[in-house]
Amino acid sequence: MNWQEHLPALILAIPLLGAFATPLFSLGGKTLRNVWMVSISFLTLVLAFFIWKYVGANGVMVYVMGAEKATLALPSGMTYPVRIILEIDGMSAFMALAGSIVSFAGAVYSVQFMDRFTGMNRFTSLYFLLTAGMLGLMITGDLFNFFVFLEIASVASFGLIAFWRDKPEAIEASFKYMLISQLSAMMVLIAIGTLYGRYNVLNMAGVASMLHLGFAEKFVLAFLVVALATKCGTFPMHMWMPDAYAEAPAGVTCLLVAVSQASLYGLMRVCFSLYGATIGSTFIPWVIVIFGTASMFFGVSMAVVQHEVKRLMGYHSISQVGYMLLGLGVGLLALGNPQAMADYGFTAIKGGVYHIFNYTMYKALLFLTAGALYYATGTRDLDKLGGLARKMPYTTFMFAIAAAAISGLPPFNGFVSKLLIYESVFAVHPFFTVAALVTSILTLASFVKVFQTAFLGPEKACFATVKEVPTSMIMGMAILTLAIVLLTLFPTWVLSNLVEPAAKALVDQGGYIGAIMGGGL
Amino acid sequence: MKPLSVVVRTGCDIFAWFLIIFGAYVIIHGDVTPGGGFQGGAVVATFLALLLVAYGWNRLSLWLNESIYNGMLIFGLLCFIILGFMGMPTSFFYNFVAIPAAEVAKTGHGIIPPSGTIALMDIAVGIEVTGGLSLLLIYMFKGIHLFDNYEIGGESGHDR
Amino acid sequence: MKKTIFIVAALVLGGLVWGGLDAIHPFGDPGQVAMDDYFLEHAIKDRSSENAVTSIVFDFRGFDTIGEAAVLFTAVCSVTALFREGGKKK
Amino acid sequence: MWNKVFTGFGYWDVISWLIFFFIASFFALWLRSIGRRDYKEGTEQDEIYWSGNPVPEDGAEISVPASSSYWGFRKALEPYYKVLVAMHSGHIRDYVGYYVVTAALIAALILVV
Amino acid sequence: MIGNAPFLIVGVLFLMGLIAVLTEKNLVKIAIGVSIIESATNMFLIALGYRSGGAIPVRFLAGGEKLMVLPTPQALTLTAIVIAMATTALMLSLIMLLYRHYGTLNIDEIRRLRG
Repeated sequence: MNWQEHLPALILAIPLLGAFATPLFSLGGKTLRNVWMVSISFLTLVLAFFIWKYVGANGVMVYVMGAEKATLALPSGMTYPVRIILEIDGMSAFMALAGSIVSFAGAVYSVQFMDRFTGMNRFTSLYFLLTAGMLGLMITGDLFNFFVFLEIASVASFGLIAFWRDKPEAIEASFKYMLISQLSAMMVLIAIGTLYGRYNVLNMAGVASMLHLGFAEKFVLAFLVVALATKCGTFPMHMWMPDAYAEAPAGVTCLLVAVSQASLYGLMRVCFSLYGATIGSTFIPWVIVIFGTASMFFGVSMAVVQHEVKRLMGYHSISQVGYMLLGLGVGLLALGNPQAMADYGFTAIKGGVYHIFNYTMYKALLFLTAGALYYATGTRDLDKLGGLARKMPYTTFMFAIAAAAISGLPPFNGFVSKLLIYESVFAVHPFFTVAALVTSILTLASFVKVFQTAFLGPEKACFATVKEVPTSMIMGMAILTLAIVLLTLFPTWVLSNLVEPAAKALVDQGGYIGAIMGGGL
Repeated sequence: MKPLSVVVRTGCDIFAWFLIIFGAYVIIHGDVTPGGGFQGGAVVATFLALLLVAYGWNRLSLWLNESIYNGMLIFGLLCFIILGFMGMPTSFFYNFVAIPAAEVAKTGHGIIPPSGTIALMDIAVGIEVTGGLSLLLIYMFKGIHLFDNYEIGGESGHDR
Repeated sequence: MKKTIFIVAALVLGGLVWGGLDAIHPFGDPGQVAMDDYFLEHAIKDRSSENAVTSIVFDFRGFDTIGEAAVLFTAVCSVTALFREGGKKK
Repeated sequence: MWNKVFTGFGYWDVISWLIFFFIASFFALWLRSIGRRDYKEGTEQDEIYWSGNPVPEDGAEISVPASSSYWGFRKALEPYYKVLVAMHSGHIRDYVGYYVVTAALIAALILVV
Repeated sequence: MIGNAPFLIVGVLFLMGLIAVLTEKNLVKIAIGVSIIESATNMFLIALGYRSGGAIPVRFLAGGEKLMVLPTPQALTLTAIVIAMATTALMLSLIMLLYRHYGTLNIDEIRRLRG
């Protein structure tokens, strides 16, 4: 029996166990609880790393919950799977790695950031549940299980956004997110129920192997795309995003970034693996491209006029998600056409996938630095901040790196993925590239504004006593800074070892189905 | 909230205990009869709901010990996930004590029910749901008057 | 004006939900039942569990149930965190 | 490990960028080193010149607030921003409404197109 | 047509919930609307699993009947009900706190986050 076979179950069970056992460890005092928090999230990171290595070496990983043998997908006499199956291909492993890095950094950061508040044992539980929900979304291969993890992630994020319950804005943001999120979750459930009614299978690969595009399937596709696009914050439905990101505690916002990427992953899984090439006969690829362009442009133009630092970054999240949707949508357009796929489609998908990793790292870091500003000064309003560069040198340094990366300044990693997207999207229509470039310029403009008003300028008398933030917060930020620097220095290695397997796995629908059903389509 | 009339209170006193018995029955026989951990747990949690309605929070809070419910919640959840882990050599959530129907007909079964982890997890979830729903009720009742004693603003961390 | 558009959209969406569900299969006559028949048969054969639904909830799809328990735990954690005692006394 | 990343039309090479920055910083330092030598710290050369007015003690009085930056940009695009800001009204019904409208539109059009 | 009435009722319930969310001003009524949508979804799942003439999927209660209704949708509904209950409890708690902060339940006045 190989212990590595059990990795998919362990990576979900460990954060859940961490969450359930947190109240026990809280009895032992503050230090024990903090050690528990950091060690469990570190363990999750290690497990995600092993999964990524295993998948890179051995291909798609399948884990059947509760079967006589952990890799036995089809019970005897059945032509399709009946149990819950976790299926990890390159894309899932890639996403899980990104998510668990962010989760670890956020946990380290939260140790001292949340030190001053009450109710921390509940916070720790909710943090693990959010991590577990995010990882579950990324690695599950079952439709209903996907819904359950979507709900775990959503409910945990409602609780965490409203954690500072003494601020009315936090409660309001949480309620708004909850309303939209519940509506979309119910639409996801209706869609899943419809697929179950049609094919009597709940496994994604099983459904994908039988799917033929009829009336019900089209309506399911529309529901799933709209609901999951809402959860990752695309333009006409993005309104919850700046509210929620701005009002959540910084360590949580950092994880929420990864959770919205999990929803994006779900969207891509539905489009690429569930529907595959049949999606070409509908207009959904164009919908995703238009969603991407619109959220890119309108998100950033709202961000330019903001004067609250976390809200500004929240609007930037929308515009960055637009880049990924644009890249992946162009990949979807080229999906049925091998010539177009080789010409520009695969590059676009690579760009989109690479941007997911880059975005998760630098956006999480930006939110952490914004949280550090809030921790040190007690305000998030850029009108009041100023002259902090000399007082908070580490924070300033890390903010500068993250801001340069998000604006795509060479030589930082943000530009590599943006370059891949620009050049491949150009083949579809030059307009998209122009929109993307304008977005990039406006991103730079608004981060120059943040840097100038918060860190540069004359030192203000009201911030005379401001000190650098405590060690654990700097450690949390340093983890992500290190990730950004490594991504910057080794783009080729990252592209060929991290991104390309993920992009290949995303495109390869036959491989995804074949790992469970055996013998491809 | 003022306590209700003495008739209602006496009725609730009597029926609340029967609800626990009924809920426990539903939980324990989850693998044989309709019902199971969630349904039974919800029925048991009605015990607290009835008492809360009849007596109101002020009377009830004098003898209510919420750490019992907290303990039930954690105990149930940990039992559940540890039962899942115990199937681990084979696979997570493997039903490692199940006895097939043919063998039960031949040799019978001991104290452990033949459905194995199904029955055990039923009980664990029943305990968890009882604790969880009761805690929800307690805290939402508490929340009504919580901010009479505490200021709604002024969490200790923000004032800097 | 805005409200009218929203209500019209809601009507369209409700109609589409009905239409989409109508296209699944006729009520009372599911076409493919292989998975459910497997559950009904093996619940009793392998685990001698009389109640097929419980055996699905806790065995065949047990992992969903831990997710469900986790959702309940999440809600309890959130509510207890929202109504925690703390902050300034009046 | 240090190869170029080919994008189909061009390529990305982090090493050439690093060399560029190295050379650029070398030039910057060189330019700085040939600057004037008569600068002394602690003398009047060190003081802030604020249009001849006395410099306030508190930096808050001379800093430009963030709301004022890009004022011209915002003024020029005022009609556009008016619509866009009006969309983010903070009203829950609007938010749900946009969601429902988008869902209805896509679900209706996917059956037609 | 009339045989498919359960699906029609699901559509109508879904619509009712949506209309409630979109037209009501009171937060509690909006929460009720969301609950109605959740009920519609649960009802849809249950309706999926019905087989004409099927018996309860518990062996000794079904008697000698061979045909049982599909058990999977019932299990899914059980999960969905618990999730819906958990989110409803959280939503009502948030409404309680909103009322404490804003002193009103009218959504026209609860809009501090805008722009």
